[in-house]
Amino acid sequence: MQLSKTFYALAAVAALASPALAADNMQGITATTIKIGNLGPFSGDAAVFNPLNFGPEAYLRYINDKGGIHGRKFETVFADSACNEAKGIAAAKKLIYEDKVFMIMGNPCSGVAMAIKPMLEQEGIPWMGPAANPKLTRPTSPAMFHTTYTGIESGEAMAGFALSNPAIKKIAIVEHSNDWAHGYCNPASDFIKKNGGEVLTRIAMERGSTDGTTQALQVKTLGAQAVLGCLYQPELIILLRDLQKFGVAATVVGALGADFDQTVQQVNSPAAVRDKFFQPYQFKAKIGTPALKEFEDMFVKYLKKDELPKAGPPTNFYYFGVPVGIVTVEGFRRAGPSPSREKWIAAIESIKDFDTGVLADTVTFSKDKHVGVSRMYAVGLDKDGKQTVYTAWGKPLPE
Amino acid sequence: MAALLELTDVTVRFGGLVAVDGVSLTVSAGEICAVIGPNGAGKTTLFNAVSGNVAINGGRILFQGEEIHGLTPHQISTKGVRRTFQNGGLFPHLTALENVLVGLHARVDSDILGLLLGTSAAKRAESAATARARELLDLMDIGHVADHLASDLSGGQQRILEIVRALATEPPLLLLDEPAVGLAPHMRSQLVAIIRRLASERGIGILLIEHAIELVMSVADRVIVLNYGKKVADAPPAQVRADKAVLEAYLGHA
Amino acid sequence: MADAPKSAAPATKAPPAWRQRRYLFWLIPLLLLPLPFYLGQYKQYVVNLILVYVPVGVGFNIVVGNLGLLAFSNVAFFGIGAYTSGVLALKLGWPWWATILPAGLMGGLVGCIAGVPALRGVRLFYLAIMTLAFGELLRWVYIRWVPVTGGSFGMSVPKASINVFGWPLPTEGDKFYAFLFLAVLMVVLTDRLLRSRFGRAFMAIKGNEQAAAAMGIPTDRYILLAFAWGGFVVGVGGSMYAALVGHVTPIAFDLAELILEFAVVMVGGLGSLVGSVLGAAIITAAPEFFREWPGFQEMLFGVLIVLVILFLPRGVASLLARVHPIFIDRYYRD
Amino acid sequence: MLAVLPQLIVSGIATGMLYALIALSVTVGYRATTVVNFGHGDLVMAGAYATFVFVGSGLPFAPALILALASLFLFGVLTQRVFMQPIINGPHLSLAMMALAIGYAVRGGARLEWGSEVVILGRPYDQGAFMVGSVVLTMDDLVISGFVVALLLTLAIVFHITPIGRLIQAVFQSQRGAALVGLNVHAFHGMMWGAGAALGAAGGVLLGLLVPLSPDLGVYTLIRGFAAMTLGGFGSPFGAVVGGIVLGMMEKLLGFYVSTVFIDITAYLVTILVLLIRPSGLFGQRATVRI
Repeated sequence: MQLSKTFYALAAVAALASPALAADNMQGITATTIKIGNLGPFSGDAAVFNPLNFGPEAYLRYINDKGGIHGRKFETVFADSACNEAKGIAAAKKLIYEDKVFMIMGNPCSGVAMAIKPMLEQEGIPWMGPAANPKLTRPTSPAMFHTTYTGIESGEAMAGFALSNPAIKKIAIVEHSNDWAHGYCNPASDFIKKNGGEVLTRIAMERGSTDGTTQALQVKTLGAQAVLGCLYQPELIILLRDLQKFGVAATVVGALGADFDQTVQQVNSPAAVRDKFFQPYQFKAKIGTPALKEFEDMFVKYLKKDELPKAGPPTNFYYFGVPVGIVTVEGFRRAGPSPSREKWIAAIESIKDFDTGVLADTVTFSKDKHVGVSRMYAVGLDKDGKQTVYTAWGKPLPE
Repeated sequence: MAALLELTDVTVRFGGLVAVDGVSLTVSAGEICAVIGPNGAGKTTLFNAVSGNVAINGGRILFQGEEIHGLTPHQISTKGVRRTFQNGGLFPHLTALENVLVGLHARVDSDILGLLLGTSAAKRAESAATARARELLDLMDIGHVADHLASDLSGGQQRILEIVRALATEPPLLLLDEPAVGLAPHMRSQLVAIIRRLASERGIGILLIEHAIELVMSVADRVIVLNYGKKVADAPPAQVRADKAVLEAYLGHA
Repeated sequence: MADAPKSAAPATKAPPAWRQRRYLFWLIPLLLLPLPFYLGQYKQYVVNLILVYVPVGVGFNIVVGNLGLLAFSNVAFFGIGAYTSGVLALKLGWPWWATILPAGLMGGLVGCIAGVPALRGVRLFYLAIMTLAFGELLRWVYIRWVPVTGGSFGMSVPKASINVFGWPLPTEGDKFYAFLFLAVLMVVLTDRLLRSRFGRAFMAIKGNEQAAAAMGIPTDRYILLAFAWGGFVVGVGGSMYAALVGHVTPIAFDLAELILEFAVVMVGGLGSLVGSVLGAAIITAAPEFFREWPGFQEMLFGVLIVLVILFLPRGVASLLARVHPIFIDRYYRD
Repeated sequence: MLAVLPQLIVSGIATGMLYALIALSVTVGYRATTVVNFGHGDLVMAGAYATFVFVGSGLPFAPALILALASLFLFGVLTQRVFMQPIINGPHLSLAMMALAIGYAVRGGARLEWGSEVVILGRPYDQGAFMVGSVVLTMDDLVISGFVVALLLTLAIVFHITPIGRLIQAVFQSQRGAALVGLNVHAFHGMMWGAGAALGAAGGVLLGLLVPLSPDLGVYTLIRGFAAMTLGGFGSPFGAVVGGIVLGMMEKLLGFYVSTVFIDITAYLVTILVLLIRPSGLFGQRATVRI
């Protein structure tokens, strides 16, 4: 008994180690299924970002409902990273070595993503995800892909939109002291300096703040014409409210950590946001317009009740997550009836100018470019309070 | 004969309250000296002053001719002044043996590096200490409870254990704070015998606080009476017993 | 002195013979040796993580269990250990094995600093809040001292640096042997310390500080020693964490981590070395069993601790003690 | 730079009032039981969510608030009786852990329900702002400060004038003494723990006026509350309020004139400095315990 156990264990190790190198790797693929790992913060204080994981899941279920790809249906294994490196590694190892998934759909927490990167590279596990940390795909890692904007694209879009107003030169940055915020605001700061703007100051505003008086008064005293806020939604709301309170007229550009609609609604003061508060915009049209309606319907139809918001329509995080599913599926479509990791990666790298139907930019990958998108719009309320998507300052996107 | 312990004009104040007021006294080797007085007379404060738990505001305390006031309790203890506590100073969560081993602490010369490396010298020091502790317990006839928790011992055993622990390093001076509290009569007489034995056989100077007046009269060579922090008498028991003023001051309250 | 003890606790009645057989504990690491041949990378990783938390629990227990002080600074020792290893490996190019001792020493140093308020008579909740503040301040330093710590992004420990005398540890199975050695070493050393006059001094201070001083124990020095040794052991755990996770970030040492480390000590058994090891195993492995219901994890975790405190106040170790007296720690009782 | 000083002070007071309320609510439980509730932050959070739930069920704000406070009071009483009382004589670590664990479970529950979205409580009044000289005041500032001042006055009356207050003093000074005067100490502990929870919940609701709700709502504020208690003197209700206000002002001044990176650690610096320099705080009796 004991002996045979050892034998199987050794055999399994051997099976994993040697032949995999020779032939194409088909781990996670059966005649009828494709196993996908979905890694995200389902517990802990970053759980607020888990719609990023449900977006792609909705798309996979939609595809399954339509019969799957080349006769195979997707089978998702969720794993909780809790946004904690030690737990995230355990989760990823379970997906790779126990569940033997084909690939992993990414974890929005960049610390965890960085911690699992060496393992993914070693095993050659494909990864596709929405994590903001640009280091995941720069320099290019053979099997890792960003279908969505990293901190660099988003941060530059924030700065770029502010500078597209010729009147704006002096910019203040208000940010959390965490990797997420620095992931956006560091590239933003570099972009401003390179493009003729001036970064007046970088002001800290920590999570759990209940008041933004100090920050607002510093912005006011320094005479900033624009403020980049690399802040989560609660603190962004406080900053907007307090800037308004002290009559600071500066334009505010928020990072992608907040939901635009909710932020506007929760600031609850038109004067604080109209023609004043903007955010980089990842999508080709306004959420809620017919152009994106099919996605909203998809989320509502295919996600379970506890995977959707308690109240209201799906937030932009669902839309931001869904391209990960779309491009992954496109990879399988192109990889043909007998997919392998190698074929899938080649298929993804063959994607050029692919319209996801949701993102502002089309997706283009190549052998040495694993970030699929770059162009972003900006969203804001115009003078009349109408939500508008802009391509640049004062230039609304034609509807 | 040079005094073992010598207090000169010792004063302790707590805010406005003078707890010990210019007390002078001496204890010689082999002498049993009892401090009595009504509640709040400053007996325990006097003890705390000697053992370093309370700072004195005036006077001096000499032990073997050396000033000890101003030293920390552990330094005074290391010099050879050991004490027991009124409300039981045992470590209830340690066994009787471990309690005595703590008493022996300063005598165990195992260094930390030796212990961590498990050198035989360190091991020997530890096991020698353990053997010594068992011996001490046996000597006082409580060896059979060596591996029981202190909190599981009877009241009498706890009192004796505390004395064994205090005596582990063979100090020249022992301070006993109400050793007979809560003891059954037959235990009291055993206690008296032990105290006498310590003084006569080993020449230990003993300063004790006690409320049980019969015990004091039967064991003490000399009785010191405190009242409102002041010394009102310092004489052999018989003489104190006869002193009308003492009886008024003290027994009236007792 | 013939009167019998008031109540004879069965534990203390046991003849000391079983204590002579404590070498049987060596069977545990020996039996674990073939583990890498049976476990896959995932399970082996979880086992390694348990081994990281063994010193973390052992070190923490010295201060809160044996010395009995309410100090919340453990996560500071853990963090400084991890950062010391990370910085030495990344910035100075040291191999990991050479960073273990410095990590422990830094942990010990930080332990001494965290112990200073206790010397000034700060106790109970005051000490708890103060040490909590200390740990958070240190975390603030990790975030702010960007050139050294990498700031909020943290730092990646170079994979090549994770070796022992040049012998690389590429798989979880390889790390396991290094970790098992370190965990066992920390347990054995702490066991020796606690069984000596030093350990007895800690327990005497816990029981009655004044009486301990009256026995000639310099209490201040021993309080510092407990913090320093606790910090050292936890610092070594931090170094192991750096090698295992490979990525050291400030958020890994936040209040949630502190609660986790508390749980290791409480669930295992306050003041029990056996308990620290058990607690590390239970608290680290339990979430893996609840993977299917991630949202429930926090709630279950809270409920688990509540139940343990209510029904097993001396932790899971007290259950084992009922099985065989060999598991009774001689260090602590209520 | 000095032109904004009055504004910083006024805003500091307004922020400090919130810290003061949290500190006060911990103090109430501490005075009665001599145990600090380390899980208090989660009760603060629970109060805000409870109000949110009752408002969501269609109740007007005021009754919803009262129901929420009553629920938290009951929860406090129950947890004290069922979980804290049985171990009240155990090691302090167990007490601290028990409170933490209860809070952790509550937080887990909230996360399960609302973890993946941001919800707001909303104000039951208009979000107005007034100019007083060069200083901007908002309705939020007035509501929060008014509530805390009213509460402090009520507590002052309860503590110093009513018989209950004398009981609280008695129990605070000596548990055994309180039992001797015929007080059901257990029931009393439960009630006061509940009162602390309800006050904490009120703090949560006031927080909820300012910021969106999240399961971690109370955690950040609790640390500030502890710092305020330490600064003002542990166990002193008046000290808790003064400590809260001073802390609020220090955060603003340090943040504006030195660097905003210090706002987050002002509370920690204050805690450490106070305990090292003047452990009894501004108004406390004693902060050190020598056994």
